[in-house]
Amino acid sequence: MSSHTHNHVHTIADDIKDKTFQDVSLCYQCGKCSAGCPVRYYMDVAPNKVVRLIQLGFYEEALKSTTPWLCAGCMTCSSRCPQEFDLAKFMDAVRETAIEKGVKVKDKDIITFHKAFLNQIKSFGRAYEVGLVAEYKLKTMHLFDDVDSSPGMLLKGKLKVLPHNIKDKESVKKIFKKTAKK
Amino acid sequence: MKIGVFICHCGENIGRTVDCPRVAKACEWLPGVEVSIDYKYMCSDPGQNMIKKEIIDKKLDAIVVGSCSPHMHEKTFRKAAVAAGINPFLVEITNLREHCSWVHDDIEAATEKAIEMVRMSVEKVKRDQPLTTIEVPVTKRTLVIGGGIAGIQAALDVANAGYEVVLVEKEPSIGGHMSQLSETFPTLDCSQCILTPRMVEVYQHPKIKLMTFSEVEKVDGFIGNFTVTIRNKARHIDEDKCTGCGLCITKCPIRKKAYNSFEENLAHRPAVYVPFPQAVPNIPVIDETVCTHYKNGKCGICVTVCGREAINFDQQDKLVTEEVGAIIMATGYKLYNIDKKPDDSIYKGYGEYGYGKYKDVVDGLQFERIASASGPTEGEFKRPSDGKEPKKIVFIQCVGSRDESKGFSYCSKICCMYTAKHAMLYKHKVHDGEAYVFYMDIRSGGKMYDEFVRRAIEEDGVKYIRGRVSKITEEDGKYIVKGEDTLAGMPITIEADMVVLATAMIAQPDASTLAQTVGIPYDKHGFFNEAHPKLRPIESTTGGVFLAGACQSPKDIPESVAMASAAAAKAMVLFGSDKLEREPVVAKVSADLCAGCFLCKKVCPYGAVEVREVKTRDGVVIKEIAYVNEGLCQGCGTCTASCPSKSVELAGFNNEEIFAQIAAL
Amino acid sequence: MSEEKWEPKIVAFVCNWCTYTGADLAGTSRLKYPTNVKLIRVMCSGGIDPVFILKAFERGADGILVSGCHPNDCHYNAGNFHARRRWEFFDELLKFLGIEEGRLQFSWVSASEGKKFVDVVTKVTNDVKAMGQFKAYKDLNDEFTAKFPEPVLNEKEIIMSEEDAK
Amino acid sequence: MEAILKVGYFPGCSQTGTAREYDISLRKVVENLGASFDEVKDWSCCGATSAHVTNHKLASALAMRNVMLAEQQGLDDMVAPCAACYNRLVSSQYEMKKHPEVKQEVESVLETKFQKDIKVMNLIELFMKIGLEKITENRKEELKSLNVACYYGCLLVRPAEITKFDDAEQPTSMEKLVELTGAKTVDWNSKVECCGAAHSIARRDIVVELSKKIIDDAKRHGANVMVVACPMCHTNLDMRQTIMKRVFPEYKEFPVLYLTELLGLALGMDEKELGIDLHTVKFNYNELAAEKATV
Ligand SMILES: Cc1cc2nc3c(=O)[nH]c(=O)nc-3n(C[C@H](O)[C@H](O)[C@H](O)COP(=O)(O)OP(=O)(O)OC[C@H]3O[C@@H](n4cnc5c(N)ncnc54)[C@H](O)[C@@H]3O)c2cc1C
Ligand SMILES: Cc1cc2nc3c(=O)[nH]c(=O)nc-3n(C[C@H](O)[C@H](O)[C@H](O)COP(=O)(O)OP(=O)(O)OC[C@H]3O[C@@H](n4cnc5c(N)ncnc54)[C@H](O)[C@@H]3O)c2cc1C
Ligand code: SF4
Ligand code: SF4
Ligand code: SF4
Ligand code: SF4
Ligand code: SF4
Ligand code: SF4
Ligand code: SF4
Ligand code: SF4
Repeated sequence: MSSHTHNHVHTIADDIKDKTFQDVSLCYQCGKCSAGCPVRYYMDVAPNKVVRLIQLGFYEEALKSTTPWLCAGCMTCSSRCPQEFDLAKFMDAVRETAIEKGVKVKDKDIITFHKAFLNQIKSFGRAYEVGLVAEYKLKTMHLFDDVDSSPGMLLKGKLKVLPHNIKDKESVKKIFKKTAKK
Repeated sequence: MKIGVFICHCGENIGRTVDCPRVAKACEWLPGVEVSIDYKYMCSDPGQNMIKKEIIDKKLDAIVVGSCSPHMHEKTFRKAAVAAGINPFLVEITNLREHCSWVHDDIEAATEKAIEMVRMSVEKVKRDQPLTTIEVPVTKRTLVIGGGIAGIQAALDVANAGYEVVLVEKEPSIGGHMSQLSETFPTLDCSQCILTPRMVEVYQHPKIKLMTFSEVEKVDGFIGNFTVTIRNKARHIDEDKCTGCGLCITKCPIRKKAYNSFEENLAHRPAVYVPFPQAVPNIPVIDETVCTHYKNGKCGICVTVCGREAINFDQQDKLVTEEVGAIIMATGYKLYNIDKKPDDSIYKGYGEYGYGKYKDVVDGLQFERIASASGPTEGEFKRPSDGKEPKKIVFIQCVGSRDESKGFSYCSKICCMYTAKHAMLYKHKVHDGEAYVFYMDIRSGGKMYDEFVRRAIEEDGVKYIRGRVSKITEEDGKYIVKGEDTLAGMPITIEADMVVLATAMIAQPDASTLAQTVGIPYDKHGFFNEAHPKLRPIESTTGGVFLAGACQSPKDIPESVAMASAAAAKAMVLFGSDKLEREPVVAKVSADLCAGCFLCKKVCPYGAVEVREVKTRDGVVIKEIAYVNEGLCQGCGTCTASCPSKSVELAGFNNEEIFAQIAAL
Repeated sequence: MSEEKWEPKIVAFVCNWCTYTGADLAGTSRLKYPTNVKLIRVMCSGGIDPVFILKAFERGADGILVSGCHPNDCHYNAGNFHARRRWEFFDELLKFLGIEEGRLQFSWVSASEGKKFVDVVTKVTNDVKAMGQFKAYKDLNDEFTAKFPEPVLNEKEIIMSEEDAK
Repeated sequence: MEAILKVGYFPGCSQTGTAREYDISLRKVVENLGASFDEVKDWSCCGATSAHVTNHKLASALAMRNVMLAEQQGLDDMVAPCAACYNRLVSSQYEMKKHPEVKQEVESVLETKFQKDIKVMNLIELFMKIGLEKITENRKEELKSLNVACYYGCLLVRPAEITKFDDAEQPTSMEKLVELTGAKTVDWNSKVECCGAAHSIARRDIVVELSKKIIDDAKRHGANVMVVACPMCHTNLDMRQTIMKRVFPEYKEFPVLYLTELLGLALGMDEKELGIDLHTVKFNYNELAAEKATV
């Protein structure tokens, strides 16, 4: 799949390009992405700096940062980047790489949430909120965080006690299996 | 036909890898070759003399020289041939050095190749036709298109050398963008003060024919011999009668219907107007789109007040033709304006900066007008929305430039400088004001330029922040500017009273149309292309058309002026002789073969193919055929390849000559 | 000529302003490339007639290179634009005529791309070498000329082969 | 009678749970306007945030499974009322079109071959398809008392080259729709600001802050109601107001409606029918109108 010559080491930057077609060398570090990022203040490394770290080969620093996990995927950055670099997609790839490399993520709750969410889909084919919240809460031990909204929601029929099942659950499971990382 | 072959060793250069004596020997056997010899330095005097002697002694008809690239010494050997009495176009050069000895190591293979190369040349030279250089007369007049500082300078230089100039400007006055500027970097001298005398000089110059409010419609002809059709748009005012008293302007009741484009729409103008007080010529124009007379036939106040009976509502556009020998393009630039939405624009525009929604977010030229003593605020810094003095201004650089997604990929080159100037001018007037500049890089190459930027930072306390702005929003009359300081690695939010966007210089919107009219190439952005980026930056690839100023790429005033003088000099080089000589590599149509399909006419990039009627003796047209105008043809041969009946051929590169080379393989 | 010593014959049609000059630069830079390619200079790639190509194949060329200025760089504004348009069509025709892809190659080499010229020439040589000799047209032509000897153009070919024999 | 317009429908997970009222009102409004839905059978989750933030291939395949089903069902288009689903679906389609290798991969995972180019529509495009004049024709109520802040959120309009339906920075299509109900719209700054939906559960602190900023901006610009076109946005902007009230004692509740609910009101349905009573923040048009009249 790689188009690089044999004497070229396949770097994480190349891998990101393979995954998402985003070439980090496009970025000229103007910072416009970071300036417009809604969650910039919560991140430990500014989004443009994550690109910079990858450009320079400081992969560990980039993969360890909370930035990719806090990125909300809103694409504000991507749509404003003067160089048409899709930073949101790049962040996806950084996260994916971090998981692949088994990097310890500082903001564990977010990854736990995503895992819980995907587990629901894997099992039922659709998101099942009660199960999702339950699994997430058990894993993170934030047991009473959402008390202010959940019971009401159950009453209003907004959270269902039973999961939504789709018929062909197997086909969804298959997708998970086929796309699973080795 | 007797052919002589001369193989040069170039000292060791060819001789080391090509066995020159063997090549010469092998070529002796080629049919038609009378003599084949090798020599150490063919281009040296003894070498040339040897060639001449052989030509005369052996009565040669044509020669082949196996030496360096024809780009090197073709001229030398042609001259020698002419001196010995043969036509210069019966000389073929085989490039044994650049294309053989220097690029190969293997003596055997290189020698083999050299022999084949010479053989190809011999076959070609056998079919070469004697050609005579084409002579064309020169009209010693120059057309300058565009009356900005570049056009003004070029016109004055040519006129001062004693040649006539026709200067065509599409606006009612000359002066271009420089007349809009307040003060100019890096010296901060008043733009109008240095420009106005030049404008007047143009107006008064006996050798300059000035046509304002005019546009070039058509250009026919070729280098030395252009015929230009110019449209003089109707001003509705008789230029000969008007004294420029301005009474009509002051009395016109229509005052707010039209924006004043000279003031970058920061002010209004009446229906009858001159663009600005120092306009040259100082003759007004009536704007039909807003004048009451053109709506309902009423008003006519201007007619009443004009003591000179100069107003003429019925005046029509006039087409005039001028003969010139050279054309100088000086049509300048346009500024990228952000009040453009994607659907009505070639570029995407800045929605995040509001698409010009906010009144106090202005572009570079608007700020020039605000800073200008003759501008709408008389040089006081007042913001457009409420006329209050801004206490905090944010400048944003690289807007529309270095931004492929919103505008253009190139660096507009002058905006770093003008932003520093703007910030400085502001700080000089508003001492308690704050100025912030968001920049990506500071590009200030030029004499005293970087010092100028440093002065803004060190002496005037302008705060430079490295990073781009992501978004501007308005809140209670303040503009919230959100940017990033990439050096500190911090987001920065500034509540500004005014924002100035350093928008890019872009090509005039009609530049490509004009380029097609004149027949010169332009780049993908619409700037005119030079013939060679380094060695012929002033010339276009079309003979006799030269470039000056910002129409070629973003430029500041000194560069525009330098280029203008250079273009003037180039035009005068043409005028140095009465006749022009051209290589006779031109296409020619065989009248017998031509089927009159005119495919050639369609593909010719120079419009050199014309339609000719073939008549019987008594004047009956029997067919139409193609005819190549030698003056226009640049010898590209595109027509020859497209002709289905092979009836048009390029002299010096005709099919037979090329087939012969192929056959000699 | 014995089989193992076979070297491909390749003709390159190059424009005067860009590729020819680029080849000059390869020379002044003393870069090296195989000797198989012989250049025929034309003023513009727009002036290269498809018939030239067919003729060259007929005359025993094993491969052909056509090279001119970069699309926006044409000395003649638009000449190479026409060239490209023509080639798109011609590519189809070649396929139809049974000339394999790769025997005819196109490239853009500017006056400053000496290195690129070398790369292009080397590539075309290697490609054609790998494809082997191109006989179809030559055979056809030989057969044809045996029946209908061509008057002008063939004369020296006969002489050449006599010379070869020597 | 003219033929009933049939449109493919991909509800998305939220529509069956947290955004039940969105589903209810959407179906009612569409029916009222003379169109009907053909629901994609056995649809599954589009993968939304979690899949595409962690596994690229999985994300594309999950999304495209639904497009595949729609194709097999013979649909030409389908509406995805959730902005996140919509974005996932069109982005996956775009990527497959742009990069043949992605197409190949997805096809091999799903064991199918995509033949058709199914048009995935967002809510606004749906109404454009049904015909804006239908809304004017069937309008029963002029919602004159409303000053609406139209909230697009981030995923509806971005990236513009993929969604291709409105300006990414200064969109106006929702305003045009809303104005058909007789309501006024306000010009405000946060139309396309992100509410942080992806972090709705794991980082509520972020979501609450971002959502509050958006609501504050709407209030500042004179809006008395906000209209959204995405269940995720609604969850954050409506439900999280409980926390806002708790954390900021001064905080005043602000009603957030689905675009479909607003249209429903204009078409003469009542709050209960449309499921507006399921919201965290109460909303009653007549009460609001009366209140406004007294001010
Ligand atoms: C905000 C700003 C500040 C600047 N400040 C400085 C500074 O301080 N110092 C400095 O050195 N430079 C400065 N510049 C740059 C300066 O404006 C240009 O270098 C200079 O004006 C270029 O001159 P020109 O004659 O090439 O083009 P222009 O000034 O654009 O003149 C072109 C003329 O051609 C006319 N024209 C256009 N098309 C046609 C047509 N088809 N037919 C006939 N006529 C036509 C136009 O009407 C115009 O009169 C500044 C530029 C900007 C935008
Ligand atoms: C490292 C480097 C890389 C560059 N790369 C590029 C590039 O890629 N592209 C580009 O466009 N430009 C490049 N340049 C710039 C380029 O070299 C200059 O623009 C150009 O050479 C200037 O030409 P000139 O004729 O003005 O000066 P020079 O080349 O300096 O020529 C001046 C001549 O005058 C002679 N001379 C000096 N004093 C006297 C005297 N008193 N009497 C008689 N003769 C005298 C000198 O011997 C010399 O021959 C580069 C420059 C440098 C330093
Ligand atoms: S906006 Fe684009 S170019 Fe600028 S720093 Fe961010 S990713 Fe890089
Ligand atoms: S996509 Fe992520 S990085 Fe980009 S602006 Fe949104 S939250 Fe920030
Ligand atoms: S003619 Fe050319 S090749 Fe011969 S000596 Fe002169 S420079 Fe060298
Ligand atoms: S038209 Fe008449 S009134 Fe107007 S400026 Fe000329 S002379 Fe004066
Ligand atoms: S006729 Fe037209 S130009 Fe003259 S004064 Fe009236 S409005 Fe002005
Ligand atoms: S001159 Fe400066 S402001 Fe203008 S485009 Fe270049 S770097 Fe940007
Ligand atoms: S293409 Fe050939 S036949 Fe057709 S008009 Fe031109 S010269 Fe005549
Ligand atoms: S050779 Fe070129 S310039 Fe001359 S007539 Fe033919 S196409 Fe035109």
